Amino acid sequence: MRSKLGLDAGVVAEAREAAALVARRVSSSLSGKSTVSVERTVARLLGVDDANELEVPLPNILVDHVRDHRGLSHGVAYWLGNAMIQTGKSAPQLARLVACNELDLCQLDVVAERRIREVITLECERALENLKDAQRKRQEFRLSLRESPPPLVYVLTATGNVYEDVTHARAVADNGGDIVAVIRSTAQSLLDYVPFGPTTEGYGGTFATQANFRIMREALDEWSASNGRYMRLSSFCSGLCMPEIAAMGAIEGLDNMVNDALYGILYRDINMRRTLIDQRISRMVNGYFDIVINTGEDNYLRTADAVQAAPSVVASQLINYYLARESGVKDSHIAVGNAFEIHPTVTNGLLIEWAQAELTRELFPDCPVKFMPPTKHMDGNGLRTHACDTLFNLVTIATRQGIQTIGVPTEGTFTPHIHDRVLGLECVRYVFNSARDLGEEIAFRQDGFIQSRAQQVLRDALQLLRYVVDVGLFEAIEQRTFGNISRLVDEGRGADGIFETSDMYLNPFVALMLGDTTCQNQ
Amino acid sequence: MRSKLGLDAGVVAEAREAAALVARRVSSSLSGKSTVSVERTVARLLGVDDANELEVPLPNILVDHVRDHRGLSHGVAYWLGNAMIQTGKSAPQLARLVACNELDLCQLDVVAERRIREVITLECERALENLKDAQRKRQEFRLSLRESPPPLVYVLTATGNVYEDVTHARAVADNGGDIVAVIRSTAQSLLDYVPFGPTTEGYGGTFATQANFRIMREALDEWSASNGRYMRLSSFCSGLCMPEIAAMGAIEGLDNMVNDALYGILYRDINMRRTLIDQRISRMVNGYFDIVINTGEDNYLRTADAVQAAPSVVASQLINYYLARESGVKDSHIAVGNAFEIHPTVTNGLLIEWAQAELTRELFPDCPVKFMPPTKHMDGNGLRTHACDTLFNLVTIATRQGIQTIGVPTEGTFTPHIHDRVLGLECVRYVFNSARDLGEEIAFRQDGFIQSRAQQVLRDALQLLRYVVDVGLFEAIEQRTFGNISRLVDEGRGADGIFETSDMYLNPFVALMLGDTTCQNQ
Amino acid sequence: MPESMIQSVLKTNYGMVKAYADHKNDGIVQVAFTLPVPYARSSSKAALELAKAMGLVRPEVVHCQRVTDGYTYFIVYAHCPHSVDFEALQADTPDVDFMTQAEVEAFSADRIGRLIVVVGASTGTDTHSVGIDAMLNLKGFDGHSGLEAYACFRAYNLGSQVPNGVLVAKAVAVNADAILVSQTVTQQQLHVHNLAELVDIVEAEGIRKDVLLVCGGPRVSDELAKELGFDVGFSKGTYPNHLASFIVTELAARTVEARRDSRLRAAGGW
Amino acid sequence: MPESMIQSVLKTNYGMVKAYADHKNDGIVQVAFTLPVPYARSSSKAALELAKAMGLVRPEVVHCQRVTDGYTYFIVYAHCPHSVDFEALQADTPDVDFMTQAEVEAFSADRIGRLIVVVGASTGTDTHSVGIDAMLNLKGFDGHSGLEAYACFRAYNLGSQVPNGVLVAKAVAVNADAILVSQTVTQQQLHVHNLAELVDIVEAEGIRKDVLLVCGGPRVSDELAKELGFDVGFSKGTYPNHLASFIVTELAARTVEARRDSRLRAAGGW
Ligand code: B12
Ligand code: B12
Ligand SMILES: Cc1ncc(COP(=O)(O)O)c(C=O)c1O
Ligand SMILES: Cc1ncc(COP(=O)(O)O)c(C=O)c1O
Repeated sequence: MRSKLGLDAGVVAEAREAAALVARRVSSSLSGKSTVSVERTVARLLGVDDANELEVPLPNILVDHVRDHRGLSHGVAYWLGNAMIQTGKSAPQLARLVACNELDLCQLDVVAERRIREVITLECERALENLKDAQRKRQEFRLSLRESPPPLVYVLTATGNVYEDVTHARAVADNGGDIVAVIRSTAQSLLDYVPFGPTTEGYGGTFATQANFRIMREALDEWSASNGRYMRLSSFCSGLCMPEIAAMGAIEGLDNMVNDALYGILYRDINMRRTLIDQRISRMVNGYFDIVINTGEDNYLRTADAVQAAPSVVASQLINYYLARESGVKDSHIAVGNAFEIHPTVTNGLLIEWAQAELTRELFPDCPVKFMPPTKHMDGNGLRTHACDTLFNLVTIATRQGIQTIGVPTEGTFTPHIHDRVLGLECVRYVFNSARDLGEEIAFRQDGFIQSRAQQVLRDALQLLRYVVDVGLFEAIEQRTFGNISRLVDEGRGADGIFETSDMYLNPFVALMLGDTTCQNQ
Repeated sequence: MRSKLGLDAGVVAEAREAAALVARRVSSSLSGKSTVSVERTVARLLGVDDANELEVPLPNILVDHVRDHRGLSHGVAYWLGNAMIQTGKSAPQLARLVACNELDLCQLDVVAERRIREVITLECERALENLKDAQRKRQEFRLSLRESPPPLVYVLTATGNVYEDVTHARAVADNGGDIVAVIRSTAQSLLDYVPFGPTTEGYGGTFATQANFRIMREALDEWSASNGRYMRLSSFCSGLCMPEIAAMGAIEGLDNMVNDALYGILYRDINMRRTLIDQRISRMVNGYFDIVINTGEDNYLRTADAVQAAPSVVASQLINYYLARESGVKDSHIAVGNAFEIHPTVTNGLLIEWAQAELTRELFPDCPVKFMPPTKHMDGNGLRTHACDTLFNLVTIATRQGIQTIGVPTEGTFTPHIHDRVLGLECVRYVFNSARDLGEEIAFRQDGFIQSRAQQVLRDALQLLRYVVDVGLFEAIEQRTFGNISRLVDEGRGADGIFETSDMYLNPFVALMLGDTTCQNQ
Repeated sequence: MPESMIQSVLKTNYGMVKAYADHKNDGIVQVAFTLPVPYARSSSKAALELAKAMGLVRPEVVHCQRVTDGYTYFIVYAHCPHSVDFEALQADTPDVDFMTQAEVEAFSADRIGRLIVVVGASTGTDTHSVGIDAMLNLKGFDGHSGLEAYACFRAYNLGSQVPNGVLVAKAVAVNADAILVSQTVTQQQLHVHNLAELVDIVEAEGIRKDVLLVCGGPRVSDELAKELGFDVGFSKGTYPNHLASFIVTELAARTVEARRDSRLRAAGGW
Repeated sequence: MPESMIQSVLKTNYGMVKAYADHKNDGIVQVAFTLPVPYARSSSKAALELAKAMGLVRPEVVHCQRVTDGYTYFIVYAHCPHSVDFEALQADTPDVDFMTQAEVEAFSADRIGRLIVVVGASTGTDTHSVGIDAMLNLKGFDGHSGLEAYACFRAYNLGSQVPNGVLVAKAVAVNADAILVSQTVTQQQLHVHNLAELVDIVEAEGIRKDVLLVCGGPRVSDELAKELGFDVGFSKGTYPNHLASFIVTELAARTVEARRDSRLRAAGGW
């Protein structure tokens, strides 16, 4: 397709190269490091689940145990592999023994490293194969049903009670939503463990637990089967347990994950290195299991001015994209984010939004780009919000977005009530259908307002990327490049969960997952 | 400006010629006829106002008196002129004498016709000059203030109580409306007289009386003066008193009048000939006093299907336009109507609306075309209506309409509450500003959906116009050409108010007004 | 397991139904109105007071907006402690089964066996005819033909703006089984005044017992219709077969009753 | 003449204010809610009953919509017979005059004469910092600088997600005159729980009398704040100078009172 915006291919190429360089440098600067949450992810992928009577999850008990015994630099896989050889027991069995203080993993005799590697790699392969099997079954189920054409309609539920969320999710499905995302309780991101079991209390959202995933997954599968249309499930790979959530998602058959490389740093004050290591593994898992990831550039527009911050959105989209590629995620599974957040009183604001949405679309031609609704400037006037949502829906369909988070009339007031989602969805259906082919029908005036705006934003994004290349991503974040928020490299939560890996460090999943997806990609 | 729709200039020209021919034939078929309301209009323009103690308006008493004395074929001007000569009294004085049975106009000695013509023509000239004077003052007042750029925002009030209407009108002005139209009570159209005095009871609207006009005019002038922006006033020249309302509007300084040639026939079951004679004079008055008239093709889309009825809208716009031109109304004062009435579930409905709105805009380049909101398919769901209104507002601004009647969230439920207007206006402001230059920014794909639709509608309209030329307007109406409604030429209300004029018939206003505007036009 | 748990957690007690936002029985409602008070700090308190007067708990003004001098618009959210006995209402309101056109025709042939005459109009000053046309004209509504298309009906549609007296006179003239009236404009209760007038005229004519009196319109509910002395009212979402079903069932029932009455009378049973 | 007539026709009796749609005292209100009942004929009756339970008269369901199995959304219009005594409310709620930044600084120099120390944060699990930043940071809000920019303030902004205990500890450490807390997430009354916790901690620390306790946020009203034991609450539309005006006026008043108290105490007046 020809560029509707008259973009300069040279500028595009240069911006891509700069972002790719930033991503590569981040990766290499973090090699030789892992985190407690990455190790817990290894445990989870090997089947460790459950919690003790104090509700401490076994993956935490296991990893803390190894850490307390100063064995973490070898990786939890190393100790599990060795223990499997020594005891003939599986990872879950070992974890349970550790939890009842019946086993000290690090006191067992240690066999040769090669032997451990062989055994544990085989275990990891088997674990992945089992999960892949389940994923393939799910894919068959999905393909046996109808799916909506893009833009896929993404709707949050956030009651705090997973059973109420199911009711809300049914309403979403009944009214044409395609993806249900259970938003998480305010407290979760900063917990260095994943709560256990079904939960019925949460503020601003519902805890992401494996049981909750399963309850929602079952409810959606049931709906899908009886209505002949596949409903996707989403959650959030973010916070201190980013990669674990990815593993849980893979286990429970999620289809989509909000999974931004920088969100935790900027909006949860999590340590930079911690987040960047965690995101790498979480994305590997998502990539390997074909879970679509969504980046969160929308957030910048909520703490910075949307008109001015536009170049930083593009710069971040490209960095986020290349970081995902570094983790082996395919283009078709990277939904880079953007939002309709220009103040409603800006003259020609709609044109600026249109330019930006089209720009995102054109910069990522093979990605299911994700567009998010106005929220920052929404207030208690539901009709005003609905009018903004209507134009937002229009730009979404006209610029062929891949995923759209819907706006709801109470966006400026509270986590929406059940009918707010229904009314929001009604508006989406109306606009998507009424303006279905508008995008194809119209061309923008050459060098007019829209084209010039998009070209300018792209040039400014390139400027910004050059700057990030120059000073490095950490320094750029310190300098408020994204969302007008500054974070320091040595501050933030969770830094104590980072550790240096030894020469003996083992995590076979990385090689297995990357190897595999690299093949798939070719 | 180049056609955005790729219209065929030949088809446009042919359609115009056909419509002009229809209009000319209507005019000539009705020459030699007048109506009681036309005669009452003559009386009103000569200053006859007021009512008797039974609330019968003096213009009615006067005209009925002449009719009862079988003098109507000479025209009321003839008898007034003669009486003035005989008694030295003014028209209002004479009317009052007639009303108290103290004078029998038709029993006075009759002077030579030439003498009567001279005197009464002078009187008419003087009357017009006085009104023109007032109108010029109003124009100066208007020009001394700010006015909004088009689209002018037109808002109804309809409380039934003129004083409550004033409150609503202030809310309209405060929230950015440009034109206030006091909608009329359900009963008014079929009354063969104009009620008298301020009224505080009405259903679905407020009676259009001269006192009510004055009350609203004063309130708007006061608002205009203190806020520095001119507020326009509108009413409805329709029903059995069409031309009288025009006169009252001219007297009270109205700026705008809904004034359709066919509405009364189709939607009020008024006799065709009666309406067509009345509209001719009412438009003469409006044209002479530079009152912008609005046609009502929107109504067809409420009783017929909007997608299918599109050609009939164009055909009617052209006929309405040429009938107005026959009455001497200038292009700049003919706001031909159209509405956003396609069912919200029609796929690509927005594109069809856009094509039609642009078509109206291009067919009438010098007219302030008027666009009306969705109502037919609106229901009790205010948010759904608001979403439709948002896209309606978008098409309005993108196609450079001259006047826009706003939509309100309760359109499908009841005559709007005071805040409904405010919320509707808020949406208009938002969209007009946010999409201000969208129209200039975009071009339609050549021979794409939008262009093809507009071209097809135009071709079909030409077809229809050829048919109307062939069978005549009366027969076409009988055959449900407009709004899917059939009316018969000899049926409908008010036929008994038509009369044949004699050779002595006098109505100097016609020549005075037409002569004058013809000069202005050149 | 989870499924059954969901069931039990969320099961509604129909004897005591409360509003729902996102937690069972949270009772959240939204209330919106304009008050004739200026846009100022004290005004929001007035809005809260009004909400409290409705018995609402913890009201919160989420939006307030100046309308014009001395008028302010409010949107309030609050918890509504009131509940409704839905079980009782369900028992009171049997959900009716309507017949299709064919079923109506068959039923009528079987049970009535003659042409049923109906006369309809949009009366008073109301010019809205789409509703009555939808009921009577061949074309009907949304793909459902009007009564004209039914073998068992003879339908007269007098159109709109018809004086009530004219409609009743026509009904008398053609010996109608049912009078059908449509009303759309409701501002200042116009429809109520006009429908009441129609009932008065029908009663004055002494034919109330001989005709079915049916009204309809977007804001006409069955409750209102009955309150005003009609046999039934139809609102938004009515199809001609709903009306037809009502007429034939009701006429059949009346015929049976009339027969029984006359049998009773014959047997000296009164 | 007409003008005065309009005045008299439409003049509102502030002692008895009713809702307004298009006729004085028409009392029309709109109510919207979901009920956990199926989408069926009987359901609308449930909505009408709920409206009646609120004391509403002539309720009318203008819209009802299926949400999902067993849930239906309603929009109801009705006449609300309740009225509000606005005169009394006006008397109770004096409309406050806020000082500008310069006025605050002058007032403070004159009446307080020392640096005022304030400590603020968005506490608990709430990560929304834009509100507290708007109050404290140089950049401020909508062109109004935050307290950092005022000569008379020393402002510490601890950011968001700050445990209440940490905020109070900081206040103790720097001997703060005022503790400022921002709360945005209100779902399931999170803000209420969290604000109550803060008050408990402050009281447990025994410093309640020594600090001004101020909270703010989009859904925090002054009423709620006071109910929870704060000195004041600020909501949407607050500018830093509003907060500053409150702090300096209150501190000045307390200083006067404290002096009087100590004079009284010195004079053995207790
Ligand atoms: C079409 C229309 C018109 C057309 C009418 C043309 C015509 N020949 O009918 C025109 C343009 C002429 C018009 C004029 C006016 N209109 Co109008 N109009 C509408 C509109 C857009 C649609 C109504 C409609 O046709 N609905 C479709 C039909 C099929 O639905 P229905 O009537 O509800 O009928 C269904 C049921 O109710 C039921 N039913 C109806 N009647 C009957 C009868 C029986 C016996 C049975 C069994 C069932 C039944 O069955 C039908 C099928 O399901 C509405 C807005 C809206 N969206 O509703 C405004 C609306 C009805 N109009 C309104 C008004 C105020 C007017 C005017 C009075 C304005 C004015 N002052 O000039 C004038 C009319 C003057 C007058 N004397 O009446 C208001 C009424 C407000 C109120 N509640 O009081 C509305 C709601 C618009 C608004 N918000 O202002 N209007
Ligand atoms: C920006 C934003 C975010 C940003 C916050 C970034 C940041 N660093 O602050 C991000 C993207 C991170 C975010 C995340 C979430 N958000 Co948020 N967010 C918003 C948003 C869009 C704007 C809020 C805002 O900045 N307003 C602008 C400021 C200036 O206004 P303000 O806070 O009201 O402050 C003014 C006054 O209230 C007052 N004030 C405020 N504080 C104080 C303090 C004092 C002392 C004083 C005197 C005055 C005062 O003065 C200020 C200036 O006038 C709102 C939607 C909206 N339109 O309101 C949702 C919203 C607040 N978020 C919401 C939610 C649920 C969340 C999440 C919990 C979702 C989730 N589960 O993931 C997460 C947060 C997780 C957590 N732990 O808290 C909900 C809250 C619902 C509710 N009522 O409970 C909202 C309403 C959106 C919605 N409808 O769902 N959010
Ligand atoms: C990119 C991104 N990640 C994560 C989240 C939420 O997750 P958390 O629970 O970590 O705040 C959001 C919230 O909107 C988000 O935008
Ligand atoms: C063209 C036109 N004329 C007149 C009217 C209303 O006037 P009346 O009072 O004659 O029904 C309308 C109502 O919308 C209209 O569209």
